[in-house]
Amino acid sequence: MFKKILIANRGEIALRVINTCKDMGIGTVSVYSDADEKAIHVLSSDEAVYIGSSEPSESYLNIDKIIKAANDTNSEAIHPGYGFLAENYDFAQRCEKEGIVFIGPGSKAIKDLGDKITSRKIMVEGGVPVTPGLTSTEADAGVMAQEAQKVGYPVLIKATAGGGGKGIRIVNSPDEMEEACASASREALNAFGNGEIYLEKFFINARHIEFQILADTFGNTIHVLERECSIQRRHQKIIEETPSNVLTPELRKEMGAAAVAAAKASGYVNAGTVEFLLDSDNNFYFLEINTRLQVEHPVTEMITGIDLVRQQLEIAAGNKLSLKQEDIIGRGHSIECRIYAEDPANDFFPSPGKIEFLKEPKGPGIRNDCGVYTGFEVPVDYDPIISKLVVHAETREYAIDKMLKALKEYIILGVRSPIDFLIDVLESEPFSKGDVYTNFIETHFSDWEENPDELDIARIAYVVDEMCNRNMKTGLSVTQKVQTPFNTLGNWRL
Amino acid sequence: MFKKILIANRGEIALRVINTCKDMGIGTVSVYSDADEKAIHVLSSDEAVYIGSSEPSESYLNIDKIIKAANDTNSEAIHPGYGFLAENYDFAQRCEKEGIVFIGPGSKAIKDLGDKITSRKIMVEGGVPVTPGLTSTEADAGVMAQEAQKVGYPVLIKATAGGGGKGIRIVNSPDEMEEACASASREALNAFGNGEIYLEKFFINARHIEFQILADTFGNTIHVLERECSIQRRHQKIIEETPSNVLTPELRKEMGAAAVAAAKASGYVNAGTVEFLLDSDNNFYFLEINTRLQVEHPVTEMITGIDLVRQQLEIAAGNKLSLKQEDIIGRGHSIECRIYAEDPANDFFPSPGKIEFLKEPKGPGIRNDCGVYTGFEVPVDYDPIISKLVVHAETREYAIDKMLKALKEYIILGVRSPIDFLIDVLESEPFSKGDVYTNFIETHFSDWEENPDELDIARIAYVVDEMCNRNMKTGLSVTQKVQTPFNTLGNWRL
Amino acid sequence: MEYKLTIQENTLPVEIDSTDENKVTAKIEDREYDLKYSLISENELHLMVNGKSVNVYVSKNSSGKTIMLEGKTYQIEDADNVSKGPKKRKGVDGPTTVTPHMPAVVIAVSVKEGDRVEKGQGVVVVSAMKMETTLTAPYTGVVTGVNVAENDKVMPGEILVDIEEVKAEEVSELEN
Amino acid sequence: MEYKLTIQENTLPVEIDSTDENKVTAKIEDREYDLKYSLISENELHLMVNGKSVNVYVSKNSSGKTIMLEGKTYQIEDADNVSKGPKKRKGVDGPTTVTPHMPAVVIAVSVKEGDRVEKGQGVVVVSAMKMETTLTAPYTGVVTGVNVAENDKVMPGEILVDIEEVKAEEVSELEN
Repeated sequence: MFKKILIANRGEIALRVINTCKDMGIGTVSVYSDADEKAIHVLSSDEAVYIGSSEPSESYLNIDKIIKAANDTNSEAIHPGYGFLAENYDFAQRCEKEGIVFIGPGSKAIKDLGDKITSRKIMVEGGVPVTPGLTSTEADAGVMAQEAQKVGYPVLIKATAGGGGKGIRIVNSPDEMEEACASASREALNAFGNGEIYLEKFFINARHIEFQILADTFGNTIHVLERECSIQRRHQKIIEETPSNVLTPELRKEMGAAAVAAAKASGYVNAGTVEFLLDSDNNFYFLEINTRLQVEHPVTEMITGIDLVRQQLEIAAGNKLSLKQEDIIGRGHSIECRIYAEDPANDFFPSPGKIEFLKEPKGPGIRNDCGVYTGFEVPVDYDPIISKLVVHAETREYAIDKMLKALKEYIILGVRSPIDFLIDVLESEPFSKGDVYTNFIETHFSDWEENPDELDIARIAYVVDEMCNRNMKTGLSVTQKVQTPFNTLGNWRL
Repeated sequence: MFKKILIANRGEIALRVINTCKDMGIGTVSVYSDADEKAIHVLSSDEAVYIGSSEPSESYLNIDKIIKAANDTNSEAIHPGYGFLAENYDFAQRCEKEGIVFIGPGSKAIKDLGDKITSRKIMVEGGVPVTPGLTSTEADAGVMAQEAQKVGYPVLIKATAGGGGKGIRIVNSPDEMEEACASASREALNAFGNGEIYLEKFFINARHIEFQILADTFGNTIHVLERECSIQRRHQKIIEETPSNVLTPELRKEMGAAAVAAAKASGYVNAGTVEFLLDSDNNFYFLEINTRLQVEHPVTEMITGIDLVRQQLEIAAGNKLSLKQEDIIGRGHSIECRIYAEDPANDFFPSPGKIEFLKEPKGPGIRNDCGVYTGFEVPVDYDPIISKLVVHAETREYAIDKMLKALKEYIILGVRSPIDFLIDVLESEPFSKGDVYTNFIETHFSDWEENPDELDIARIAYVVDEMCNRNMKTGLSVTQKVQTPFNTLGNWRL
Repeated sequence: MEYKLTIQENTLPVEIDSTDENKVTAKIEDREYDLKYSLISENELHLMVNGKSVNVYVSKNSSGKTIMLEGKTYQIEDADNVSKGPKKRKGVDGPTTVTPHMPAVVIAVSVKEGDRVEKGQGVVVVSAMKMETTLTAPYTGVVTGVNVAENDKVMPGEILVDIEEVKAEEVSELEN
Repeated sequence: MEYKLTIQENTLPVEIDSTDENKVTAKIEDREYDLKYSLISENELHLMVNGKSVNVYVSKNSSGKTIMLEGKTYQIEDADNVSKGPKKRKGVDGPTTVTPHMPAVVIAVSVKEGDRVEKGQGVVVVSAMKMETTLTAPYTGVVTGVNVAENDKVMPGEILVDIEEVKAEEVSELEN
């Protein structure tokens, strides 16, 4: 096993990897930018290397600086987390050249699968069903419109690169096509450095169901059950769960087999996720393979008792997969809610700033992978994720109840969070009935508004706080000065 | 199911029960004494009733006041937690009289099993093997000495009442007998209001292995696997784990069957624990049945995925057990460490006081059932438990690693804690080899001492803190005044 | 004593009298409350309101206090302290100037000086935290100045594009 | 600047010089350290010591500071501040008076005035947090006063039993 690895990421996912490394006795090296000098991954790792200013291109996306940090600290391997360089094949290739183990699939698989056109071709050859649409990129909006007529509106304009809901637009009619192509392409260029786009059919009443896979270097490939990720806003998953309430054992077996086939067709190694669309008639279509650890991986860990990061490290170290398909047994039900610094009452607009107060929910069956702490400044420069709140219980119903309790006990002051929105979603009838589709939010919550209902208590609390804290606030205003202690030098005995 | 229940306890176990009630939508009523006005159970429940001064006899042990609180709040049932009135049959009987459901076994079972003599008789009749020794109480130390000669030294002098390591003395030779009987009897009288004692053989190289049982009112009784509780100091468990590394599937089956037999023989209903001694030849002897939820119940929950408090509530509500014996499957390994406010370098002497700073360990597979928070004053009047730190991982080895990581990340300032001691125990070779016996601490750690090794860093930190915090401290000294806000009245607009 | 507190532009008087240590009575309109309270930490209050336990979390900010209770967030202002100046908060009619909600980078500018713009028309696209937002014209008018270019870093309050409003009748004139 | 800091009765000088903002060099005896530090919260410091990351947790108390790092606890005193008066801390030879370590209740008193007691002999049993402890005679001698009875509440520092020490030779006399 590795003696020391570098984590080329930040915040909660860097901490997630560090946690398993600590369990395994593997040394950890963080990298950080100006904005992250006090970030949780810097505080939690054994070593930390400053790699530049806050712009991602100058730090977390800067391959040279990260490789240098790895070499300077004698790190044997690099874990990319998700986002940033996680699915950048140049980076994986560079690691291979430098003799540093990239904890993820080989650069070729990343390149093939990262390009949605190529991956669609590979799957077709591998006998995996794919969604109707183009199998080549297209720059001309006119041609896009023609193809849209063929497969029928609505359609999706999709960037061939990247993921995470960026560079994607729904197009319902020909007149929207030009602007959609332009902005999708621009967003993709900005996010992934590649503006190429293509078109595929958009299924309105479809579910997004993905399978976790694990593949070692000896050709052993298994799936670790499914995740239901239909609840999305702006094509960004916000609630994930497992098991899916619509998968029969048969369908699970069939889709699982397809997931393994997809992995093998692309020569996949390490942990990955095969995404499928499941339409209202239970036909499933391959969407893509995410060649990284997913944000939502914890729900799989909760029901299977498997540490997926440990599996990643074992595989990357060249060890044989210790798990067989028959060892994978789901128990109970798990749900994850993504807690971002964002304003649900204002189109989920990011709400960066200082965490004035943080109180995490606790208790049996509750896990909160949190990347911030009281006093930390959520940087404007990066994805505003605060934490992944995960619960596990005997049944879906119990899991929903536990998540509601956890959300109500989750206190975040200083930045806005979607907690009240998520509570309303989890309490809604369609969610409890399991009628979750990718258009769930648009259908049921497009006109959601804040609904504060304890106005009297809130006002009374304001006054009581005034009574209790006046002095305290004065006291604390003093502490503001303390950020740099040199105003106290006068007190020193020299 | 109940609409509302009262929890006749405090701190972490009251919170544990409240957590499941919230999951189940059951209203909760706390009771509290002067010392507990700001205790976590008061903050966490829907309602809270003040029941008197800090002496247990005036509050948590006062049956009349607790019954009144239950009636005044229309609580349908009472959960006693552990300790206090949990195994007091007068209380259970009183609940029965008042038409309040006691969440636990019937008063008769509590009475029979609470008296170790009676329970030994019941088990003998039920065909459950018991330890050699007296089957009647004895006041005369001389007679005790004679019996000791029969079974052979060392012997245990045990209070017939109570548990929790109180009223127990080891006697190695006749000359220790008189003093041991006197102090055991006195301690028992003080703790349980009953000074009766008896004698049984003490096994030096024995393991303490207990089985969790669940029994409903329809006569369905199952066991929920074992817990290894051998690591004890002063007859107080401090580390518990499951599964036990010495139980073969056959022995587990045999002891599990004996546990179920013991429960049936005593007409047991609800959750309970059958304690066995396992000697070095793998012979097992019935010790006692704890007629309550155990402090160490979480390790069982971690490997089985079952919420034992939910089971207690379902059974108490008269529902049929939904679990069958074949549904009970352990997965992975779980360890619990008890974190008390105590000084391991000073014979584990209690160290009450104000929690100046608390930082709980976090991360996948870590659960900390914690009864205190930063700023809370650990009362001198009650057992000084701070929390139960529990981990779960794929194997015992991984679980030990995870517990070590968790302990090192657990920060408690203001009171002394046994964290450094526990780290040394978990890192010791005999523990990692699983050579755990009830005399483990005496054998390997009787002469344990603090071993601070980062003296330079600590000293440097002292100075850096001085540099950073001088102003801050000034600021905070102000806040001391704030405990009562009335010194700020002058600022008010009247 | 009495406070005038505003939540979502609704101001109500709150009458509070301390009856005993850590006890107060409160009156809001005709609703009366008996409270016992304790300060748990600088940001945490525990209230017993008519026998029910409530945990409230408070933080101060420039415009008042943010309070969280039972999963919901309340922004409360002291009406006596609220500046009488023009509020910079988003009105229901949307922004009145072309300025980002938060520190951002300009991705694209779709207009140039002299262009006529319709109310709601996108004029600048900014990106913050890797998310794009389109800033729209607050009213129909003519662009009198473009103050930014692509990749510029911009701050809230900074006017990215100056637009001179054109009244309805003028619009019709323009069209003739 | 220089501090003299005591841990477990071992006092060492610590030389600290600030080289840059949030950077210092430290010298203890012949050992030198380069540090970068940041204040995470009132009680939390993050140090980078020769490139390694260390989290340190600090709280002030009457006799100095308690510091936790990597699971271990350090009680540190500033030697220049330590009162030169007689320390009331436990010495290695055990207590020098019959007094509880913490607030407690007297369970039993096993001696009366005039009794002769051996060093280490149990004289009072107290109970705190439901746990019994026996307080022993600090030295061989004669009981000159019993200041408590059963069920009395007692505090640390309170002398429960007065014992007049008897020197070895006197002991032998007594025995003859």
